[in-house]
Amino acid sequence: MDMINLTIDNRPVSVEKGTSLLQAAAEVGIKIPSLCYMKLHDLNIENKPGGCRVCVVEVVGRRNLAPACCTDAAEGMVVQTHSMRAIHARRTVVELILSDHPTDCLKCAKAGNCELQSMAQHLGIREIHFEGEQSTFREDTSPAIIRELNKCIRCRRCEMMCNEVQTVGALSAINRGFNAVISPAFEMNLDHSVCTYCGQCVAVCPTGALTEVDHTGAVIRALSNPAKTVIVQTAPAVRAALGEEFGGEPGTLVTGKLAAALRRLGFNYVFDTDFAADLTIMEEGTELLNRLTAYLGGDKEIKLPMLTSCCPAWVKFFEHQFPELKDIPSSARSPQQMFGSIAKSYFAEKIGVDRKDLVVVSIMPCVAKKYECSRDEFSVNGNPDVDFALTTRELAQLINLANIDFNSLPDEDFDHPMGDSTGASVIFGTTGGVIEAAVRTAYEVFTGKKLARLDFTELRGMEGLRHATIDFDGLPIHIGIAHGLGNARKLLEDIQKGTSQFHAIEIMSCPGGCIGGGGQPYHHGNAEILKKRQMALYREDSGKPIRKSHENPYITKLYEEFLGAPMSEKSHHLLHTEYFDRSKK
Amino acid sequence: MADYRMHLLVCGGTGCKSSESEQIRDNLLAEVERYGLNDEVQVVMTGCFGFCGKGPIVKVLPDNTFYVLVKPEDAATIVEEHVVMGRKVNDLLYLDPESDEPISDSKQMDFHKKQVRIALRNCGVINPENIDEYIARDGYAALATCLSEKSPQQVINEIKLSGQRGRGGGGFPTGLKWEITSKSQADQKYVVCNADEGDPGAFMDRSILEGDPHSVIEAMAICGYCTGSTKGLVYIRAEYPLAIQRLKTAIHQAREYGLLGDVIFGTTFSFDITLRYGAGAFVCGEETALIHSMEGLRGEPTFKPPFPSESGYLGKPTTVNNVETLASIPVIINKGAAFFNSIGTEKSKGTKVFALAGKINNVGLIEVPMGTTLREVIFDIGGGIKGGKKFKSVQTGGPSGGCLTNSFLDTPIDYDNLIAAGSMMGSGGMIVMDEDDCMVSIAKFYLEFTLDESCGKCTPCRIGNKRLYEILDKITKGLGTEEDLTRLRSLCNVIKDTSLCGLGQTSPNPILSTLDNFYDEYLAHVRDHKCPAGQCKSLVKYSIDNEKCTGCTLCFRNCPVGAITGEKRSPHFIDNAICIKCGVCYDKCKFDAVSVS
Amino acid sequence: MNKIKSFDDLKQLREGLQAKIKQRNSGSNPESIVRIKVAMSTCGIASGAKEIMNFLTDELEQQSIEAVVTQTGCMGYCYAEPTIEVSLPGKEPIVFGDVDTFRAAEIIEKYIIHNELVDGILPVNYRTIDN
Amino acid sequence: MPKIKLSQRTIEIVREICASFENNEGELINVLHETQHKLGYLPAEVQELIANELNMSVAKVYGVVTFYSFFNMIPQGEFPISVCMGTACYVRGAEQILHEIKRQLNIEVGQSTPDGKFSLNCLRCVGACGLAPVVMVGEKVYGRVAPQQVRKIIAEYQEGCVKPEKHEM
Repeated sequence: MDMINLTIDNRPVSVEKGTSLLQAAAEVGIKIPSLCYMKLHDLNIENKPGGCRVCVVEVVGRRNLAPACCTDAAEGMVVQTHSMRAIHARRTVVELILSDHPTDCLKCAKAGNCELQSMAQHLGIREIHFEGEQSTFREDTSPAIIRELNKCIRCRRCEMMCNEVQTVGALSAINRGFNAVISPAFEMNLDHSVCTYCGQCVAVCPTGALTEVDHTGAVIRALSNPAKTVIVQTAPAVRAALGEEFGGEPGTLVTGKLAAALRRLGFNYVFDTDFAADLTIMEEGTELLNRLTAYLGGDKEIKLPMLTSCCPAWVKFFEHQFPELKDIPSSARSPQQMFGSIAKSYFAEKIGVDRKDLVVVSIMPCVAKKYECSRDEFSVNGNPDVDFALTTRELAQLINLANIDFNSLPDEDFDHPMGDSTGASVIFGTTGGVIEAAVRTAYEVFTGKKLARLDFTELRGMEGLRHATIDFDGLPIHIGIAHGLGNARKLLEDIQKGTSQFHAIEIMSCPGGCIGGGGQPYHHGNAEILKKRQMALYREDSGKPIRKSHENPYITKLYEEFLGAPMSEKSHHLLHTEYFDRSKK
Repeated sequence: MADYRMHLLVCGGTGCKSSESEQIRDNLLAEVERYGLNDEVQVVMTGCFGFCGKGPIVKVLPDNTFYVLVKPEDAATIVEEHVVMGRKVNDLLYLDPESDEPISDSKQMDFHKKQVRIALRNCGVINPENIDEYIARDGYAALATCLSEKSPQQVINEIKLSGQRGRGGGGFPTGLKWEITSKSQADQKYVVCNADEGDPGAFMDRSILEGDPHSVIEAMAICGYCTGSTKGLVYIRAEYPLAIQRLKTAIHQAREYGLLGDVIFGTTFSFDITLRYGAGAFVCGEETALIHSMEGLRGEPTFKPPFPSESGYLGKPTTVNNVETLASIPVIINKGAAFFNSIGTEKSKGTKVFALAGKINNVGLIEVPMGTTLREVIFDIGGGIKGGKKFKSVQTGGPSGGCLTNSFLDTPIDYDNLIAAGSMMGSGGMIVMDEDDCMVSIAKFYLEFTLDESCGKCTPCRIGNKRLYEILDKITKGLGTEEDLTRLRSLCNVIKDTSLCGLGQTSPNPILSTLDNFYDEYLAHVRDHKCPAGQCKSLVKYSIDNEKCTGCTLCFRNCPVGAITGEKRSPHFIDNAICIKCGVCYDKCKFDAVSVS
Repeated sequence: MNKIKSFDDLKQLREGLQAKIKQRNSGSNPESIVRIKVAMSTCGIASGAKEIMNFLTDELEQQSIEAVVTQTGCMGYCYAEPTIEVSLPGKEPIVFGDVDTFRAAEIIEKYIIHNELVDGILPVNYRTIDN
Repeated sequence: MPKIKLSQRTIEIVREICASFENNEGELINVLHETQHKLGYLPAEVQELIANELNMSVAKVYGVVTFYSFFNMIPQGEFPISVCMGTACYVRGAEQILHEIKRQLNIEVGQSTPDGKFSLNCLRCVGACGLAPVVMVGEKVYGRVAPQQVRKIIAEYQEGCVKPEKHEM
């Protein structure tokens, strides 16, 4: 390996060839500030437009300052990261950004979490020496995401996520010069675009330019309405991340405190989306086995692979981009919607409440879930199955608002019956988890044998595209896994070309799966956080007494009392859905 | 019927006219008549000889005698001695500055050397749509020589030896650029001709492509041979339809002759050229932006390295050369590196084409050896300032360059001198300004251009230039303060220091150079709220002098907004509330009654 | 059009072309004729060079003056567009600036027919690499 | 932006253009040039069609269209007037010319007259600096224009000139 020797702030540094100055400095504990640069190591995601110019440093002998993110270390280089010239330039650049930025930090959704605000603080900016025209873009509100472009600093992270990682192509840089900004085509609103609401743009936005639609107010109103019974479900990935909002270490599981907090917020029943995830496995797993059996039996009408359908952004993605494949994904609704549907039928009946007086709130790591619950097909006579979807961040907001000291809460359990779940459902929150849960059930149902081991490590990991073959008692089942829509696209193109070898494919839109969802606490570019959340979910799984969905007694009971059997007519009506061609072709 | 045996040409250029060349002509005519030679000798006025420092000039044909510093009273001597007696008037001959000897035949005079046409050698000489005329003037011989007699490295060495540097602005050595691409390993490499001439006030590349497209084609093929590329692309402004058409015709003809395509000159070398069109973005003159634009993307620059020579178009090694650079290549091969190297200064070799424009008499395209002074260009070749006004400043390098004053007039032009003077070579636009031009407004004009053309990718260029413009706007409106001047300079320096590409790194140059060279003018704006040149509309007021106004109504009739009132034959009056300060009244008044304050 | 297959092909073609030009230019040659070049760059065309070219062609034909009128690129005298260069057999080419149809007629009448110069000649003030 | 429905003929024209560049995403700028040449401008619907044909996101197409000043999203006037704002023209009074045209037509830069006859734009240098200041009406170049001439130039076109041939959307 070629090593490069250089000096940074008078300290000798030795790094591999091809290392940037930013990275080289970090290796000796010198943290050069930067705004646009972002790297998620394990996910192979890097944003390096070299645009913000905050990371400029002085390189002796060079005419101008060098952007540390883009400049590679070179032999004998002498770098000053805090010379007067560099500091002056850095502060001027940040002041320039601030001169075209609203200074309404006190009431900004991103206050306290804003990288620009931290930068101004970090550089000790107390005065903005420049004034002049500011951008005046129209605010755009969609079912899930709000764009306030006056707060945009043109870091291009959202554009990179939307185009390179997700290959959605809803956003692009438009115009030029002072008017350049990131926008959908024709500066239309996001809801007129191909946006999937995956929320990865929100997840990486350093400022308040991209945020989720705030539903906390509506939830507070529902909670304080005595005529309403308000129940809540919380998605698997939430428990592995919520703690971060209260200063916890990433990867801390806060399942018990989460249930306690929700109860204190005044929800009448505190349930778990995991219950619906187990239900999803029953439906989706059965569908897979049916399709597989028919396929192996030579039925030419049956198409494989079957694709998972839990992720609403993924659903919208193929509806826009691969409408001709809309018969391939499982028809099973997502756990959030299965929960809503069962809650407003089975459970409403059970407690004797009219669905109109039952409010279902979900806590999700996701912003697309806000959109999903607003889809027409998920409501009955105008009454949605799920009324409001809050992100993990919004829940934290709500907890703070209710004066709850989260960290001192006791651990509590979810309520019966829809709060009971298995280990299989917990891992729904990470890439590979849904398919692993499905394999646990499908194997046992298909072969009639008990699994010797439950940890399918071959399905786990962080690589964007993975595949594994599981031996179903002599029948090799080929499984594909993709997270990040760009990776999903590759698998879909194979299917289009007819070269796909898989029987089943799991797709999650967000890098890492739901743990890296657009509604999770901000990772600020630190991929380690995602890994720790993932480990937390696997920990929770292995600690569960029941780890296979079909063994969830409450699920068994649900089928006995209400649904009949998986894929029954009632199941079809309540738990399955259809997809639409949203392309303009 | 007259059959003239002799012609007396009197320079009618503006410079000479002001030194009584009309009187000289009249006197010559009278003398010719006195000798009864009207049918034998003709006296005519010509355009500018471009030797204004020694004007007025009289040239005698057919013997090419060149008389300098001629006075009206010399007419008699010239006719008597030269025309009648056939003896040259020694006192009026031009003295060779080195030997101090009089030169009688103007073909021997060094003033012809003021302009040496290498890149422009065929412009205005051949029919650009006829390849035969190009071939008759040694066209494609350089390519043939390279292919049949030299190895790629030998050709590169020749180019390196010639000392040629890129004419697009940066001045990177051409040979070195080619060498880097030639040493890069790749299955495909590209040669790109940058014909996205965007500097306002520059039209050299357009003229070359319109006048001599084959020279560029030939050079691209030579570059392809040297670097191992088989594909050439010309990135040309869509705003140049004629150049595009001529280039297309030329490419077609070259293909017909087998000079483009496969097996060129019977060798294994293949090369062909396609066109890509710019779409109105100045920043695409920057190599990386240009390449992105050719790939169908927004023309946003990216950080270098990697340089296009290593990773360019479609990620392949790409040599990007400017039109003028390429047009000189065949000459370097045909005449040898030593020929090219013998012209110019120590670090800048060869000639440079300039587009002379602005308040100058001989607006036009010129080509001078590197090292020629600005004075020679402006006063000798350019014929001085229009309308007899005073020279104030010359702007080189377009929006990346600076405004130079009187004190730089004797600076020899080359890459390094211009940078040292706070400007730059740029692509070769040279705009001359006179006393009526407000330098703050000029700086503002360039900033407005940069603002319009900034891609918006990096902060300093996107917001910084906007703020610079706003400060300048404030100053031209009389609302600036001295503190603004400090802030202006400080921000300029940061923008230069931190911008992503050449556009931003040089965009403050027009401000910095005017701050350096015309600080008093800035001070007048911020301290006294006055615009000395009378150009800043908010700071000027037009008024009519009651004493001088004759009531001719000319101003009244020409005022576009009806701001002038008054009865016929009595003094007129300007209503400043309506006046848009267009200055028409000032220009029109024959009695000097309109004044600007 | 024949393909040029080698350096020798090119040389041969060049020599042929050069000989032809030389012959056309020499004053002693009976076949030599008047040649006019019109600067047809963007500036020239914008100032009316095309009209001048048409005018010259038509006018010369009407007056039965044997001449070749061709286009060429920018001569560099942008301040004096449209610009034309007239070569009479055996004489040095002369450049005329600011040529409108009136002046074009004058040039034919005075210079081409009667070898009489008209005001407004543009003296060539540059060298090319040939000299 | 008013919605327009593309005629079948227009759709065919655009498809043909895309096909002539092998529906290659990298040829986007050439496709846009050719399309604008044929249709006069590039409305949203045409951009969507191009995006579809080249299999790329319409946001990217729009990003490119808005980056380059040569591309128009609104129909140009029958006689597009462009004022050169290059340096040479600027120092020779292009601003006054522009001002006068704005006044005469009562429109701002980037707008068209209500009757659709004229539209007004600024250009960067057209390279005819010798003729500064320069105004172009369509392809015709007017050099050494004085503010007083503006009225005359506009009048040339106001009096029933032939309508330029243009494909209707």
